[in-house]
Amino acid sequence: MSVGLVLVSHSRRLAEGVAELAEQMAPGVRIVPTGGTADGGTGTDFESVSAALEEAETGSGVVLVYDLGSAHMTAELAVEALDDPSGAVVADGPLVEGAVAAAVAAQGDRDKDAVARAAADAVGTD
Amino acid sequence: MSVGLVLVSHSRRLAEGVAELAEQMAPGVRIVPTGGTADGGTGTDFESVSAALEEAETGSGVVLVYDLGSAHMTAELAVEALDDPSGAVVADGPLVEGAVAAAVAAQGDRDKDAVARAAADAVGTD
Amino acid sequence: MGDSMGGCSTRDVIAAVRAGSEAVTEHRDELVRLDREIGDADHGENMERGFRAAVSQVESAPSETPGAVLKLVATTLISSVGGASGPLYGTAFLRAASAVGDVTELDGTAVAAALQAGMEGVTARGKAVVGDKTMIDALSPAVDAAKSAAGSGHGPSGVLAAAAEAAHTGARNTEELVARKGRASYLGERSAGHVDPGARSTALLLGTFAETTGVRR
Amino acid sequence: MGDSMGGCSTRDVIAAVRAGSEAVTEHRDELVRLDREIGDADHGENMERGFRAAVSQVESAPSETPGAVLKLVATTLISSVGGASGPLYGTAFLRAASAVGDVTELDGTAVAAALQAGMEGVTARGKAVVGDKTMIDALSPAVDAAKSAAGSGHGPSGVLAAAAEAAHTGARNTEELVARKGRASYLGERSAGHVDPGARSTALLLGTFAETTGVRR
Ligand SMILES: Nc1ncnc2c1ncn2[C@@H]1O[C@H](COP(=O)(O)OP(=O)(O)O)[C@@H](O)[C@H]1O
Ligand SMILES: Nc1ncnc2c1ncn2[C@@H]1O[C@H](COP(=O)(O)OP(=O)(O)O)[C@@H](O)[C@H]1O
Ligand SMILES: [Mg+2]
Ligand SMILES: [Mg+2]
Ligand SMILES: [Mg+2]
Ligand SMILES: [Mg+2]
Repeated sequence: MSVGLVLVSHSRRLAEGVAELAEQMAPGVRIVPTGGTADGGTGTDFESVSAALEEAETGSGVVLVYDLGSAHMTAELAVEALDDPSGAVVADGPLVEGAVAAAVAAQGDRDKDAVARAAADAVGTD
Repeated sequence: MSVGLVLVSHSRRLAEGVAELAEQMAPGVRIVPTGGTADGGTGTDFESVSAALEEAETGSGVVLVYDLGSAHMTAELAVEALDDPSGAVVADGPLVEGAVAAAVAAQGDRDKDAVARAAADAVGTD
Repeated sequence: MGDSMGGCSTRDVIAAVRAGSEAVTEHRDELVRLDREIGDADHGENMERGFRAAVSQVESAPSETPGAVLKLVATTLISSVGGASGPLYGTAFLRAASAVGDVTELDGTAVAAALQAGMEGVTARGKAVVGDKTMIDALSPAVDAAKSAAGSGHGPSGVLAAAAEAAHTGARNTEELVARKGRASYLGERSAGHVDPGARSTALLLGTFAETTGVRR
Repeated sequence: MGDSMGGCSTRDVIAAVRAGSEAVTEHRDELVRLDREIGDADHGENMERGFRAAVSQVESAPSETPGAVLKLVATTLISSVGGASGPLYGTAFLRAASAVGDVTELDGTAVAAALQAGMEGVTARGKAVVGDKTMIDALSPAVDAAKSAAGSGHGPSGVLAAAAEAAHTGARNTEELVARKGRASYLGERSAGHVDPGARSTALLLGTFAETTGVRR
């Protein structure tokens, strides 16, 4: 199966909206949105990101896209906590545009490094 | 008052989530999220964007941030339809990161061109 | 009707819009299928929704001139399509409306000028050039063919027939192109091998407009 | 207790964490106020939530070594803070735990080494350097002071006291800096004129740790 995608946002609604857009361009890709703290506030939640990593793992690896700096750090920590941290990669690149580009690349059966690169290169995509 | 912000997304949830994040960094700025078609589907709605432009206008001008290319075009059309199109500017830049940067710039009482530039320069902000 | 048998009236333009709406509805699934390959699978719905709304507007508010009909179609498409094709076709119809002005009948030259203005609107709005795999790849050859047909004395239906044929070829030729504008540009090289949905709908509309004008009572 | 009167036991570390939690709660509003100026106004809540959770974890699961306590604090902060300070302090405590290893008591040198490892963790995680207006601007001078105090024979409380004093100065000095990392970097020049919340909480925690260790029974 194609590479999975985890969206790491500070807001659950934001993450779900991004998943909605990305899924339309890549209906075959597993996209798991995460956002907000466990108590419903704004922030990131390490446990949800870890759970999302598991859910998005199809056997082909996972790419994580994040919104702000602290989401980046939470994403990295969740990857480091994996049994095999080499199975996931945190992509730089803007959340919305990067997620769409990554989803499309995953749909095109690119490997996880190419998917992460697609997210990073998504600045200025139409 | 500070420059207002209109978020033009394909998804209502996405736009609301972005507004949530941006408001936390800029509680004094008027931020109006729009997203989705009139019938609740994914897409952009010219009428909502036009209404949002009016709502976001505080007298200091409005900056619009968008997600994908078609949202860009809808944003432009809504600006062109204003009585005074020079009162609003569509900013390039990633939606989430750009909206946060623009909101912070508006909170800092920058004028609308500076706010738009902040959104455009938001790539790679922490 | 014969090719030089006269101009295109307000009623003719309304009939063309109505026929365009029917054609888009008929080809809805085809447009969805094309957009599923290199987009988000909604071009058929978008076009159907937009043109239905346009027909209902045009039928409810009596327009005096072809330009007024085109303008109403424009604003309705802008308000109802919801995808990139809304602002793009909307701007095209808006510019076409400006180009034809207040005349009550369009001759071949006016039709060609309207097409050219429409294309310039799409370019201004979407910044695509020929070869980017967009509706421009149907519209641009259509405008060239229309101008040349008008130049050699053809009336509206001849001009539109020439435009439609060129648009069909142009749309077909988008298959091999790599998209550089619109959602399909996200696919990069993988966008090749599929016809662009917007180019297809442009060819479809022009073909329908030509037919409607050609069989005018 | 006297400065060289012995090491820092598991119980001492637990007491320090508890005192840190109380201090953070006491200064909650101050941290929120600082974060409101140049961030999102949640640093006080984040720290209170994280350290409360850490205390409850540490009290419920008996740890055998100082390192085990630090590790439990680390994982709890990572899971419960919700903001940038979670991964940052979490990584700091994680690296500090690794640095102290399995010993049952920390001497001054071990405390200084733990602080240094913690700082390296924050740097690895957040990529900030001195002058970026972050907790690094409190932590980095604190580490230097701790190492020098340990080098001249001070025990844990002397080392922590030196670290705390340097951290306070460092935190105060963030006021004039322009942020280049974290949310405050969005403010650019406008971030100057405010103390960094994370630098302030670092100074607060180190001050509390020094006090707790200093008044040890
Ligand atoms: N920048 C552009 N310039 C010209 N045509 C474009 C541009 N962007 C998209 N298009 C056209 O729009 C079509 C897609 O329309 P549609 O599916 O209705 O919108 P969306 O892509 O927003 O879902 C494409 O097939 C292409 O022909
Ligand atoms: N990249 C970084 N490196 C070091 N410290 C950072 C970094 N980003 C943020 N910080 C610290 O974190 C503090 C903010 O923490 P907090 O408010 O809890 O998180 P958030 O900014 O996610 O709301 C800042 O004051 C700063 O000291
Ligand atoms: Mg589409
Ligand atoms: Mg669409
Ligand atoms: Mg904060
Ligand atoms: Mg926060």
